[in-house]
Amino acid sequence: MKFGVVVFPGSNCDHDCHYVLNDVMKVKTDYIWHKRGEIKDYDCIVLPGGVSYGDSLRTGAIARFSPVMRALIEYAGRGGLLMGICNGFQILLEAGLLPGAMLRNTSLSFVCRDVWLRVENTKGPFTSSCKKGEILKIPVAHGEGNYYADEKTIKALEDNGRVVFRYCDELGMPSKLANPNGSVNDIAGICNGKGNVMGMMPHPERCSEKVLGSVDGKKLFESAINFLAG
Amino acid sequence: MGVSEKTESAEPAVSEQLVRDHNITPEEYAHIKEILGREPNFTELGIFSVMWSEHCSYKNSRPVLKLFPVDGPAVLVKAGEENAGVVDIGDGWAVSFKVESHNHPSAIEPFQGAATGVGGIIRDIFTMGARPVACLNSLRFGGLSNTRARYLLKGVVGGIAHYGNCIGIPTVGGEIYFDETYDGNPLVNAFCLGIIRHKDIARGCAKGEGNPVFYVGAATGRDGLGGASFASRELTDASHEDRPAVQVGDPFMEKLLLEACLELLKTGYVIGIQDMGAAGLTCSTCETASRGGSGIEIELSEVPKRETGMTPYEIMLSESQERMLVIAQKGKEKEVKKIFEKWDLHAVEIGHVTSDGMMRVKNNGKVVVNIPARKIAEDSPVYVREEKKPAYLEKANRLEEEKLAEPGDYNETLVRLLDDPTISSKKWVYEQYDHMVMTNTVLRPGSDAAVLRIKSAGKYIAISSDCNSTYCYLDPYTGGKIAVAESARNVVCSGASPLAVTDCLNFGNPMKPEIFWQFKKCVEGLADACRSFDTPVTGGNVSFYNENSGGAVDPTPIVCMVGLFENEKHITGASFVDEGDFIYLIGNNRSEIGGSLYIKNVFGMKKGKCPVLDIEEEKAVHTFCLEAIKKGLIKSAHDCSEGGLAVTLSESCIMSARGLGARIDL
Amino acid sequence: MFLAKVYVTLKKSVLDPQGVTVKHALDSMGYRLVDDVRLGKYMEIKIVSVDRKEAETLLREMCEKLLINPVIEEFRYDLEQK
Amino acid sequence: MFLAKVYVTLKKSVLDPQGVTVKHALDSMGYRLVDDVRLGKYMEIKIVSVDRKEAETLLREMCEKLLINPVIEEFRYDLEQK
Repeated sequence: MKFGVVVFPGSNCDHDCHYVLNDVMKVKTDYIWHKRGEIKDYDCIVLPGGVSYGDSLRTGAIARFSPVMRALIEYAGRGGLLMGICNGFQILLEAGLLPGAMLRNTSLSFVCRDVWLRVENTKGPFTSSCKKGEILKIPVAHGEGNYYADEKTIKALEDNGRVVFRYCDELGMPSKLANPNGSVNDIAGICNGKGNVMGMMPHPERCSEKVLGSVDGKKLFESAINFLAG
Repeated sequence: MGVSEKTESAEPAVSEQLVRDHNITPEEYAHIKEILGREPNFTELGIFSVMWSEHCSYKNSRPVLKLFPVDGPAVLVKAGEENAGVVDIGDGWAVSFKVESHNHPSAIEPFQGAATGVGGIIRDIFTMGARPVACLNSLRFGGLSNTRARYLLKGVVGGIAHYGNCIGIPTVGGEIYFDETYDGNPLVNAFCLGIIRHKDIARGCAKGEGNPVFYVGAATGRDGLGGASFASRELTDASHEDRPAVQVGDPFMEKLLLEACLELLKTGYVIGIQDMGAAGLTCSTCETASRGGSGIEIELSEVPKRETGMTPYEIMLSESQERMLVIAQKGKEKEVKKIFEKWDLHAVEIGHVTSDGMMRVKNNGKVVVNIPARKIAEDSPVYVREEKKPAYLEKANRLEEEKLAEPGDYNETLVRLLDDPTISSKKWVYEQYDHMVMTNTVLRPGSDAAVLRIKSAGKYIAISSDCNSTYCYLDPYTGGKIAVAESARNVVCSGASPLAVTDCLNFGNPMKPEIFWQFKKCVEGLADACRSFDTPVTGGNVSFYNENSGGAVDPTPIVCMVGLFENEKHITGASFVDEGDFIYLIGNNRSEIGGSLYIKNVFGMKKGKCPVLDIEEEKAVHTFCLEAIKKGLIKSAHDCSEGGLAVTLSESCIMSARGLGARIDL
Repeated sequence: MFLAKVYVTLKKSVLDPQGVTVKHALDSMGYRLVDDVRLGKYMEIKIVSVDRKEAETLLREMCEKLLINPVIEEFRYDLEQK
Repeated sequence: MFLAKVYVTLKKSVLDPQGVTVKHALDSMGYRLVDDVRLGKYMEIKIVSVDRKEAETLLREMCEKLLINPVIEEFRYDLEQK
């Protein structure tokens, strides 16, 4: 089994994701430089958080034109597992691999704190080891995580169980205060039709070790590994 | 070889007025002519002015800074030797750290002023070859009732968040005080710490005749022209018109520069490396040549420029951000270029090392600057300023405590103290900083000290930043000692033992004898405390001329202390843990309210005797606390500071996960 | 040489948090006559070309491909010969 | 009712890092004819007034007091009667 972590100029969480996968989960993991044109023999690829290209113009707008994106679109088309975290999620949206777009947080400022997520769908590879409705405490760190899509897209996402995570309070109930950015329907993470491509704003790699205060994030990586092991 | 008289763009002749405009005294001008053996031209005058400004040469503070203890078994690179000090943390690993001020640019443009302050201190760390892993900041603003202070606060916090979040280095702690003394002259002190193996420590020196000198990073523009000398002049109402082109930071570019430089340093092809900070190309060229005991020659037409028609004066003094000077091994030019091309960065050979000890600058082949490198870098004038005990002290220290009515309602008074912006929670600030990136943050902001793990070295460190400027106003010597003691206390409360210190000394105009007296007394206090705690000073920064139309700001010597954990199990938080735990007060609780936030809030007074600091008792408290933690007897520890015992207890309750209370028998 | 001025605004259907905040700030400063505020991006792009048609096609292509996110933004532009 | 369109740009002497990054991106996408890119802010403000002079004075005041940072930004505007 081999994982890949894509590195764009300005990616900041590439080392963090690589450490969790390679050193904590003990899975062979490579870095994939954004100028690489084709991708072969990877079981799962992570688009890490960070501020690719300094968020010039729009977060993720420029990264999507890197050579690696063409290869990733083809890889995803073949059913390869692809997980976009924070800036990685924004890049998936800009590349059209997931529908919708990110607006500035309604508070207008960057927010870095723990949030609670309710697991809405456990069919996909990244939540198969979680229980439906389970509550996870995972940190967010972004300035533009206010997910938006037109009504038709939102309806399609909700009706086909493609909302993977929703912001909620400690008890799992929806709450305006608990939503860190104003996302429509408190959406924190979605997946594509086949479920092999997922994007989420919170950072699971920041809570996969006891020393950092929570291991809830580890469940996502465990799910992917168990799913691949079959 | 003299300097060609005629240069293409007619540079102004060096007149007496021009010399004064450059803050150079007649004696200093005579010294310049002696060094050159002739009159300096316009560009050379600008170079001397910025190299001999207080900001770069510390000409007024150097004799006093010699009081600091700078040696110690763990010190690998001493204060003053390089861009930042380096301290051993065992098993071949070390930390490089420093704190620097960006007060004056932040008063003019808070967002970019603070952002470039963060960018500059980060460069000082990776220029040592260290991987930056944590930033902190100490901020001071005027009273929040004043709209300008609110505007500056919003801009500075925004700038720090923008730079830190974009470059991906966590901002893990710091402190913010609000006091009328800082109206119009905020203090923005930025700290950064990096991790490095002993063998990888890089030096800022140019050695080996013929070795190529590379300019790497952003193109040069007319940013912050004369920033260094500008920082050495007071900020008065006039300065709003005197707005040099503001320096703008590009954290994305610096992230590329950081990765490229660290990758380059691994190849072993680097002889010397230095960031272009205040005084840009000027400072980096003459300091590297001076340290290497060699000369350097550069050609300005090779320097990548962002604007057209820049004169040699502008190119040499520009303070454009995100630029480095790299001296590489001859014959490795191709390899150096390849690394920077990978990261889409300029890497242009602009000159080479020479053996004649001269800093020679050419423009299209014509020599425009020819100065002995060592003389300008190290022979700056040194002054022993006049000091005079300030008149205000006698009155300020007198406080008839018996005349102060006891609080009618103690609860109301406590709530009022907790509402003071200096004490109240700073969550709304640090939640704008990404304080978790790099997944090393074990104790998050809000506790006494930031605690980080260092994955590669398998070690844990604590960092704290402190200074009570009111105590320094009432008694600079004791105030200085307390700043160090409190920083050490915060490190000890987290379970680490203090290792070393960096400081940022923010004071008024050194030409005023009362201000220089405050400065010297504070440094004496800091030095004595550092000696007592065995925490050498590894470097730092002096920022003078922090004044506004109301006079000098209170003396503010910010002390940042780094501590090392023996074991991960010793990490201790500040909030109460379980119901039924016993609460102990370690050390004497003397009834002293001089200079307290209590009398400032309730009586609007900044008066009284500064609290006593008995160093031996303080050391005993530290030793006791650390031993108790190591024996596993302590669940949480919090140091008593602003607001006193009542506030300290409240904080430990408020921060506790399950909203615990406390019952105390006085 | 052509100078393109591109005005990018959020689609009407998209809530503009920035605009709302600025309007409140102006209200609190006493500017009651402000009815609505919408914030967007303004871009100046210099295009080296002598043929207006070529410059315009290039500009539209760059906008649609990179400069604008059609899901949430709309744009209009002026093209001046310099 | 007046509609004010305000165009805010960084002063020429101030570095525009975002503009530089977008220009590089366009270059790498093959748009070689782009000579320079500068990013700024675009604002649409509806002012309830019948008198152009009043609307204009109000607009200028709001810009100088809140909407513009005079240290690094400059602005121009159009004012249309609706």
